Amino acid sequence: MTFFFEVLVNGLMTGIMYSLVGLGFALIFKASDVFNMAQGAMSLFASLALYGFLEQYMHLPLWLALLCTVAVMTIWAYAIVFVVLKPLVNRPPLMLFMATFGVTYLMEGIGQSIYGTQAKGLNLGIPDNTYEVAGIFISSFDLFFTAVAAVLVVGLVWFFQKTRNGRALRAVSDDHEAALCVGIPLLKAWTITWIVAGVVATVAGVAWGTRLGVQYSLSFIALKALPVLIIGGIDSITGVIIAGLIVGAGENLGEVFIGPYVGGGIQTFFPYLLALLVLYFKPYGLFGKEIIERV
Amino acid sequence: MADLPMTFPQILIHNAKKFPPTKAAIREKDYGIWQSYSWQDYLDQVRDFALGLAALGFKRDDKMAIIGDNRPQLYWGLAACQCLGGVPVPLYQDAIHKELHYIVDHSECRFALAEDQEQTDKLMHLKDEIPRLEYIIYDDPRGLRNYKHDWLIAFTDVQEMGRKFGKENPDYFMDSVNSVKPDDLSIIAYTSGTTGNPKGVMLTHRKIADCSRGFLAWDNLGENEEVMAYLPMAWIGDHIFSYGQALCAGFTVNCPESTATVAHDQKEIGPTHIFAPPRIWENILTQVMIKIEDSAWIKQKAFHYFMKVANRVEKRRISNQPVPLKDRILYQIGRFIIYAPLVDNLGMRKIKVAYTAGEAIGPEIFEFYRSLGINLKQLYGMTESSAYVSMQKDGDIDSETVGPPAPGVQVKISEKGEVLYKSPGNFLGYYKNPEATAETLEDGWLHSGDAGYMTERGHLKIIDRAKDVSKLKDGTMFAPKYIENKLKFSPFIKEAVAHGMDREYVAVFIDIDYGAVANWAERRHIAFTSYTDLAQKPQIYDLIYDEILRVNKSLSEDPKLKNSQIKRYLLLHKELNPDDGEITRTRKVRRRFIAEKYGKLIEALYTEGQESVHVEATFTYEDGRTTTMRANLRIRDVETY
Amino acid sequence: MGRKLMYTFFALVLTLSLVAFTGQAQAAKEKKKEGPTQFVGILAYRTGPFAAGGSGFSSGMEDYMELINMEGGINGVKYVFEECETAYNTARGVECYNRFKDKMIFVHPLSTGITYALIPKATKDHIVVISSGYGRADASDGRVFPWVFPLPTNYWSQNTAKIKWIAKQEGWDGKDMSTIGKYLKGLKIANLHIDVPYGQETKPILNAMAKKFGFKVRHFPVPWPGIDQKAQWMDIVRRFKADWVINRNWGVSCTVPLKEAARLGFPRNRILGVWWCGSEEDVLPAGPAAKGYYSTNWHGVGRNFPVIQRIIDKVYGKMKGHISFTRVGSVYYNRGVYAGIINTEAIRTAQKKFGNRPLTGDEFRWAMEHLNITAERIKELGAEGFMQPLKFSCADHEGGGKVFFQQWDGQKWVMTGETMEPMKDFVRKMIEKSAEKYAKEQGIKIRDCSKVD
Amino acid sequence: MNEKPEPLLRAEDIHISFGGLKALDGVSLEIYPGELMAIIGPNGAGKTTMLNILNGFYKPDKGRIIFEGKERPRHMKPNHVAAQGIARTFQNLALFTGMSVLGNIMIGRTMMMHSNLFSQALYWRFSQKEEIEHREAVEKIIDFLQIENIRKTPASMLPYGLRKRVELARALASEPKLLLLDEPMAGMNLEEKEDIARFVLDANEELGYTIALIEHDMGVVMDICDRIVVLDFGKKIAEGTPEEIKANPEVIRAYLGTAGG
Amino acid sequence: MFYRECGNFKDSYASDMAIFPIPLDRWGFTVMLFLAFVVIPLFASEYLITNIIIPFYCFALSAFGLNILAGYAGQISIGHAAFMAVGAYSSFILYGRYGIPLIPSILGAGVVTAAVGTFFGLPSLRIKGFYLAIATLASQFIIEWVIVHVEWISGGVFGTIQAPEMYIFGWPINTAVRKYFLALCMMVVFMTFGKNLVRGQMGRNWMAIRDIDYAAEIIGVNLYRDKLIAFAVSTFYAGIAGALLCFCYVGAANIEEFNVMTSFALMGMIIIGGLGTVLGSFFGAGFFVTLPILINHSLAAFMDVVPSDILSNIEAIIFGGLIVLFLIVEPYGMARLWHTIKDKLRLWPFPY
Repeated sequence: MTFFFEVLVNGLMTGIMYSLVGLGFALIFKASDVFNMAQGAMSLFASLALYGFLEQYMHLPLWLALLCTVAVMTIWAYAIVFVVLKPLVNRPPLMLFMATFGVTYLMEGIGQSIYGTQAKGLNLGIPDNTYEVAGIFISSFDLFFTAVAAVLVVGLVWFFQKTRNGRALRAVSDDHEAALCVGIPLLKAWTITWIVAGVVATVAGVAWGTRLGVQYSLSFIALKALPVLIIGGIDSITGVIIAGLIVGAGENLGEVFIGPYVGGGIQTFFPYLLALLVLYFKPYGLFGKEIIERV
Repeated sequence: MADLPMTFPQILIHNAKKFPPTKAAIREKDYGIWQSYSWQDYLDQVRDFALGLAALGFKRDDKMAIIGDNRPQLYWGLAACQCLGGVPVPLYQDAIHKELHYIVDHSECRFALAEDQEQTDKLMHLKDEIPRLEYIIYDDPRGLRNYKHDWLIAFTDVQEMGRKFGKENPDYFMDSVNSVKPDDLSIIAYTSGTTGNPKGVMLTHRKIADCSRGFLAWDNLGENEEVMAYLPMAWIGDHIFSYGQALCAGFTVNCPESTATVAHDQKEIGPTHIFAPPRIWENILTQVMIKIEDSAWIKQKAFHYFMKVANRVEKRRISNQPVPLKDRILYQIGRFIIYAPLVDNLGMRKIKVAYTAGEAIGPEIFEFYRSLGINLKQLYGMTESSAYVSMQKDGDIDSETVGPPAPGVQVKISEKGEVLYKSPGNFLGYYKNPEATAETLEDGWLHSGDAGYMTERGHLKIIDRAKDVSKLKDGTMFAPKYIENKLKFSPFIKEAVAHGMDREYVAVFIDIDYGAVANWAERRHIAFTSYTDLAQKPQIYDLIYDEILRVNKSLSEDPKLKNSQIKRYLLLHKELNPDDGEITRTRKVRRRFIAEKYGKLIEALYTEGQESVHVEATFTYEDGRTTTMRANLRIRDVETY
Repeated sequence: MGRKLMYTFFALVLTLSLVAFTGQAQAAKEKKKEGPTQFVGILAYRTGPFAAGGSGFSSGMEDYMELINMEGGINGVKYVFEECETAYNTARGVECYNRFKDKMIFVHPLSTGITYALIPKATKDHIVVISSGYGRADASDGRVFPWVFPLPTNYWSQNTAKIKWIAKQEGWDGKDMSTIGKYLKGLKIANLHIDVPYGQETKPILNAMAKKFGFKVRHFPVPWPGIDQKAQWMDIVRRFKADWVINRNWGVSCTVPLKEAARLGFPRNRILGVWWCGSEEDVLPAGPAAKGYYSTNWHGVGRNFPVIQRIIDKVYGKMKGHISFTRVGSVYYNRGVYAGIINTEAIRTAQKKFGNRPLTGDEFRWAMEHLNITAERIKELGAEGFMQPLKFSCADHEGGGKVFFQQWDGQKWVMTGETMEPMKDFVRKMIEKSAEKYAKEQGIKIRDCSKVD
Repeated sequence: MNEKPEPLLRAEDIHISFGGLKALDGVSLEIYPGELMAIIGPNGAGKTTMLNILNGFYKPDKGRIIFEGKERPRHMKPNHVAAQGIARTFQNLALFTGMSVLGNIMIGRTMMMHSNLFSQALYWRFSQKEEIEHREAVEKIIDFLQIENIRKTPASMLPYGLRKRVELARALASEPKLLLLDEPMAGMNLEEKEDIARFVLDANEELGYTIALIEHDMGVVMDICDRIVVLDFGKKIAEGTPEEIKANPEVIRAYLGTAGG
Repeated sequence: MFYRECGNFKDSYASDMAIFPIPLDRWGFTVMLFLAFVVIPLFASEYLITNIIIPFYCFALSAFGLNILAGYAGQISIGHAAFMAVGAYSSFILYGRYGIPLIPSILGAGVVTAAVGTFFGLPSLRIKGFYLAIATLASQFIIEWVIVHVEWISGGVFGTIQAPEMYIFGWPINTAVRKYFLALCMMVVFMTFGKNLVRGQMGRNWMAIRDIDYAAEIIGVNLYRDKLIAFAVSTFYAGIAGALLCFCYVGAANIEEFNVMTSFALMGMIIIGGLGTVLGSFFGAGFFVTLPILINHSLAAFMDVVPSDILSNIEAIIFGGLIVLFLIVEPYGMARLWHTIKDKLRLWPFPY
C-alpha cells in the first residue's frame, strides 16, 4: 500500500510538471484560439537560452540569466505575433496550428544553431535530496517545482483577475469581436498572451531542463501535455492543473500496476485512454467550455 | 435556288430529313445544361403545336401574336403558325400596354403565344379590351396555376391536343404545309419607327428566304454555325438571323438561359456568327472598360498599350496599307497577352463573321472590335427590306461606310440625298396602311429616309436620318447621329442627343451609363443616392467633360465638321426610356419627341449664361405607376479646339 | 493583394534560389576531382533528438579521413566525402543512401532503422553496410549477411560481456566460465530499455542467459522518447528490488535513469549502460547524479591517443576540423575515428590485393572479410588502447572485439581497464539460428564458407 | 374545421425544459396534409424548440409525436426522422459553406441515393446514372426557386437572402412529406420577403407540400397561411384561421404585452 | 490567359459533372499522365524515381486519405502515420508470410487498416474538433505499442520485416522503374476512386458533416455511418500508401518510420497543400517530401564554408520558414493558390 501511495504521490508531482507545459497551451488557446504546437520548442528554446546566458556564452547570475531568457522569449512572442499570426488573423484554427508547426522548426533550428546540438546539464542549485515521509520517498526537486507551479498558477489567476491587461485578455478570449468593439487591440492582447506563454514555457523549460538536461528532447514534453489538455478542457487553466495531476498519477499507476500484465511501456497511450474515458462523458473535457449549437 | 424549298414549313421538313438526329437545330440553356433539339425534334414540336392550333380552330391567314424572350417554344410557335398558313406577329417583350394594344388590335390577332406569366398577364389585359383575341397560349406555367380560363392554355397542352388531332387527321399537317405558297405572307413585323404608331411590315416566305440565303452566300456560312438568339424576336434582325438563316442553312440556334446570363451563355457556346445592333456592341465595350478599370494597374497599362497597337495595325489593315514589322510583332504579343484572352472571354473566339446592324455604329467602337481580330462588319438594312440592302465584304472594310450593295440590290440616291433601293427583300407594304406604303414604296423603290451617298470605293455611306441632317446657323453641316456615336464610344455615356439645327452651336444632352459611372464613382468614394443624384455630381460633369473634349478634338480634325464641336452640355436627370417614348425599342433616339418634351432644357442650353435648369419629370414604372421628381440640372460649357 | 503578391514573389524567389543552389552544389562537387579518390558518403544526423551522437560520429570519421588525406591518402588514393542529413529518419536515410549508392562502396547507416532498411538494398547494390555497434545482431553471420558487418561486437555479444562483467563485480574471477553461474544465481537484473525495436533487441539473449545462469531478469520498457521514467524506477527499486540495472536506452532516455536512481537512492555504480548510453551527453545533464555510472564501450575515450593527437595537430592545427574542438576526444567523436580506422584499414587490405586505386564494393567486401587488425598494426596506427584487435572471416562479420567498460567520475569517462570477451559460442548459436530463420523467410541461399577463398 | 382529415403529424402534450426553464409546457398541435400552417409567437415563446422537437433534434421530456398515424419512438435520431419525410430549414443559416449551391441542394437528396461506396468510387454506370437522375430533380428545384445563376457559386459567397433560398431548395430537394421552415423570411428586406413568400406559397399550392413555418412577420403569415398556432411562454394560446387569430384577444395581449410586434 | 473556354458548353449532365469540365484542364491532366507514365520512366534517373517520385506518390496517396478524413469529413486525425504502419506490416505479413499474391496483399492491407481505422474512429461519434484530434493520437501510440510488443506482427524483437521479393504473376518487381509503375498505377487508380467518392454523394455527406454536423443529420445524413466510413476509407488509403511505401521505397516495414512526427507531417501536407482538395494532397506531399531533400542538396554546396552542425539546422530553419511563408501567402493551401491563379488566368485580362 505504501508503494501505491509512493507511486501516486510521485505521479501527482510529475503531473504538476505536465501541467506546467500544458499551461502554455491553454493560455494561448484561450486568448487566440491557436493550438500552439511550438509550446515544446518554446520550452526548449528558453532552456537553451538560459543555458547560454548561464554557462555557454555568458556567466550571468541566475536571476539575470532568467530575466534575459524572459526577454528573449518576449522577442519571440513579438516575432510570432507580428510576423506569423498577424497575417493569419481570422483564419481557421487549423491554419494557425500549422503555422505554429512551422515555428517549431524555426525555433528548433535557430536554437540548435546558436547553442549546439549536444545535451547540456543545467544545474541551478536546486537541491535534489530525497526525504522519506511515512515510507514514501519524495524528492526536494519535485517539491520545489510543485511549489513553482503553484506560484505560477496563483500568479496567472491574479494576472487574469486583477490586472488590467489580464482582464483585457479574458475579454479577448471570451469574444474576439466584442473585445475589438470595446477597443481592446487584438494584437496587443495576443502579444501579452504569447509573452506570458513564453514565461510559462521558460519555467517549464527550466523545470524539465534541469531534470533531463537541456537538449532537443525537451520539445517532446509537448506531447505529454496533450492528453492533459483534452482532459482538462483546452481553454481552462484550472482544468489543465487538475488534468495534469490526473494524467501524472494515472500513467504512473497504470504503468506500475497494469503495465507488467501487458508487457509494459503503456505510459504513452495510457493518458489517452484516460482522456477518451473522460471525453466519453464530457466531450469538452472536465472544465472546457462547451460549444452549444444553436439551431 | 429554284429547287430549294421556298416556304419555311417546307424548309423545316427538308432540314428534318437532311440532318442527322445528332445535329442540334436549337438549344436552350435550361436546368443548367444546353438542352438540344435536333431538326427532327424541331419539326415534331412544330407539328404537334400546329395541329394543336388547328384543333383550336386556327385558320389560314389567322394572325398569332408572339411575345417573350427567345425560347425554342416561341420559334416553334412561329413556325407552327406558318405551317398552317397563318401569319405570326412577334412583339417586343418589353412593350407596354399601349403599344401591345395597338399592334394586337391592328393585326387582328386571334391567337397569342406568350412566354411566361408576365407576358400572359399583359395579354390577358388585352383580351378584355380586344374580344377578337381568342386564345392565349403560354409556355412557362409558373405562377399561372390560379388562372383558370378555357382560353388560357399551356403550350404543352396545345401540343397534346395536336397529337390527338394528328391521330384523327393524319394528313392535315402536310396538306396545310403544302398549301402554303412562297409568296404568302410569312410574318408581319411591326416597326415602331421614330414617329407615330407602329407600322406592320408585311414580308413573304420568299423574301425572307431569299434574303437569308443571300446573307449566307455572302459570307459562306453553312450548317455548322452556332448563333445566339437573344435579340427581340420582333426585330427583323433576329427573325432573319435566328429563324430565316437558321432554317435555310440548318445551323444551330442557342437560346440563353435568361437575359441576365447572355454574356455567360455566349461564352459557353462560342457562336460563330453574330448579328447585333450597335447598342449591344457599345454595352460590351462598356463592360470591358469597366472591368479593365477594376483590374490591376499593370494589366490596365498592358491593355491600353496593346489596344493602341491593335488600333494602329487595324487602321492600316482597313486601308490596305502594309503593317510595319515592329507593329506586327507587337500585335502578336498583344494577341497572346490581351486580344485572344479578351476575345475568348467575350465569347467571340470562334466568330467567323459578326454584323452590326440596325443603326450606325461609332467608328471607334467598330475599330475596337476589328482591331481585336473579330471580323465585325457593318450591314445596312431595314425591316422594310428584310434587313437586306448592303453590307461590307471581307477584305473591303471601311469603318465609315456600310459596304457595297448586296447582290440583287439596286441603290440610288435621290436628289435630296435620300437613299433609295430595290431589294429582293422589299416588303409588300404596311399592313392596313396603304398611305404609308405609298409614301415609302414608289415604283419598287423603297425610300429609306436616310441621307447618304456612294463613296469612291462603291460603298454606301449613310450620314443620318435624312430629316435629321441639317445645318448650323453658320451653314456648317450638322449630323447629330455622327456626333452622338462619337460620344457613345465613352463607356460612361449611354445615350447622347445632339442639338444644333439652325442654332449657333452644338449642344448635347448626355445620358450617362449608370452602371459604368456608378462603378467609377464608387471607386472614388463618391456617395450618391440615385441616377439623378449621380448625374448631377460635379465630378461626373468633369468626367463627361473630358469625354466631350475628346470628341471635340476628333471633330476639329475634320475641316467640314470643325464648327460642329460641342459647346454646351447637360446630363439628363433620367435615362432615356422606350417606355416613355424617348427612344424606340431598338434604341433609336426619337428626336422630335425629345425636342418637344425637353424643349425647356434645349432652350436653357442656348440661353447664354444660364447655368442650371429646373425640371420636373414623370417616371413610369414597369407596372405603369408613375411618380414625379424635380431636379436642377447643371449646364456646362466646353472648350473647343 | 499587394502584400500577398509580395509574399508570393518572395516564396518564388526563395524556391528558385534553392533550385539554383542545387545546381551550384552539383557543379561544386564536380570540381573536386584530382588524382585517384575514394568516395565516402556519410549518413549523418546533426539535428533531432539524437543529434549529439550523430554529429560526434560523423565528425570523428570525417576528421580521420581528413587526416589520412593530409598524410597523402591511402597509398595515394585520397578520400572524397559528402554528408547527407538523415535526421535519424529511416526514409530520409534511404534517400541519402540512394543519393550516394552509385559512388560509395560502404555505408555507416548510423541508425538501427536505417540499417534494417538498407540490408537488402546494399546486398543488391554490392555496398558494404558497417553497422558498428548497432543494427541486427544476427547479421554477424556472414553466411546469411555477406554484406553486413556489425563490428566489433553486436548487441547480443555485448550483453553477454555485460553479464560476465556483472558476475565479476559480484566476485567472479572473470575467467572460468563454469563458475560464473554461482555468482549470478539469484541476482535480479532489470533490463531498462527504450520501447522501440532497438531497445527490444536484447531481450532474447538476456532471457536465454537468465535461464542458463539462473539470474532473474525483468524487462522494463520505457516508451519513446523516455523523458519520464518515474514509474519504471519505482518499480525497479521498490518492487523488483533490482541488484543491477542495464540501461539500454537512447538519447534523453539514457540520462533520466541516472536522475531517477539518484532520487530513489539506487547506487549508480550498479547501473550499466549500453554503449549508446555511454557518452558525455548522456551523463552531463544528469549532473552529480551520474557519478559512478558504468557503461560499455568498444574504444578508448579522451585525447590521450597518438591518433587523436595527430588529428588535433594536423587537422585542427589547420582549422580543418568538422566539429567544435571541445568535443574532440569525446565518446562519439572517438567512435567516428574508430570507424575511420576500420574503413581505412579495409581499404589498405584491399589495395594489397587489387592495387592502389579506388575500389569497388565487391573488393571492399573481400577486404572486410579478410581484414585482420593486429595489435602491432594498432600500435602503428597510434591507437594502442584505443581499440582491440579485430579479425574477420567469411562467417564471422563481428570481428570479435572485446567490450570495454568505463565509469563516469563526475567529470569525464574513465576507462576501467577491464575488457570482456563476449560469450562467443553461446551467442553464435543464437545468431546462427536467428540468421537461418531470416534466410528462410527471405529466401536467401546460405553461403558455404568453407568454399569461399 | 369540422371535417378535418387525419392529421399528417400530431404532437401531443409536449413538455421540454432546459435547466429548469420550461421551454414548452404541454403543447399539442396538429399539422394536416396539404396545409400551410404557421406557428407564431413572441420571442422566446418556444417556436424553434417546437420545431426542433418535431424534427427530432430535441427529445421532449414528455409527450408523443405521431407522424402518419405512427407514434415516433422516443430516441429516434434526426436522420431517421428526416427519412420519415420531415425536412426543415434553419433560423440561423445552416448552409454547408464548403460546397457549391448545387452540392448543398444535392445533399437534400442524400436519403434517396442508394449507390454503395464501391459503385460511387467507380462512378461509372450505376453511380453516374444515379447522380444524373438526382441532378435533374435538383435542377427542377433550382428552376423553381430561380437560382440558376448561382448554381455553381460556393455557398459561402452568397448574400444572406439567397442563402435562405438555397436552404429552402435543399429542404425541398428531399421531397418531404412535411416541410418545417424556421423563420424563412427573417432579416430580409421587403422585396426578398415577397419572393420567399411567393416561393413558399408556390411550394404549398403548386407542388403540394405540407408546410409548417415559424415567422415573426405577422403580415406575411396572415397573408399566406391557412391556419395559425400561437405560442406564448411555452404554451399554446390560440389556434385558428388568420381571421380568428387576428381577433383573438389572447393573441393581441401576448403581442402587445411583449415584443409589441 | 492560356484558357480558351469559349465554345465549351455542356449539353448533358454527364459532361457537366465530369472531373475536368474545362478543356485546358483535361489537356493538362493528359500531359501529366504522359509525364508520369512515359517521360519519367524513360528519362528520370533512378535516384529521382526511387527517392523522390515514389515516396511522393505514396505520401500523396496517404495525404489524400487523411484529406478525406480531415479535409472532407472534418475529422482531424493526427495519428495517421500509424495506420500507414498497419498497412505496411499487414501487407508484408499477407504477402511474405501467407503467400497471398502481391496486389491482393496490398489491397488486403488496406482492408485490415480500414478495420483498425474504423475502430479508432469510434470516438469521433462523440468527440469533436481539437479534442478529437488529440484523442486520435491515442491510435498512434497504441498501434506503435502493439506493433512493437506483439511479436507475431513485428516478426520478433527486431520489430522490422524486410520486404520480400515482389512478383506479380511471376514477373519480378525488382527494378526502380517497375516499382515505380506499381506505385504509380496504384496511386492513379485509388486517386481516381477517391476523387469519385469525394465528388459524389458520399463526398457531399462528408462535407456536410464537416461544415455543420447537426444540419447534416437533420437533412438525413447518417452521421455515425458516414463518419466511420470516412475513417475506413481514409485509413484504407493510409494502409495502401504504407504498404506501397515499404514495398517500393524503404524495403522494410519499420515502425520508427511511422512515428508521430510523420503523422504531424501528414497533417502538414494537407494543410499546406490544401484541405479538402485532391490537388492539395499532391502539393502537400511534394512540399514535405521533396523540399527537405532539395534544401539538403542545396546546402551540401556550403559544406566547406559553414560548419555541418549549423548547416543541418539551417535546413530546419528554411523548412519551417517556408511553412510559415506559404501559410501567410495562402492560408488555405497551395491548392487554393493554384485555383486563384487559375481563376485569374481564366478571366484574364479581366479581374472578375
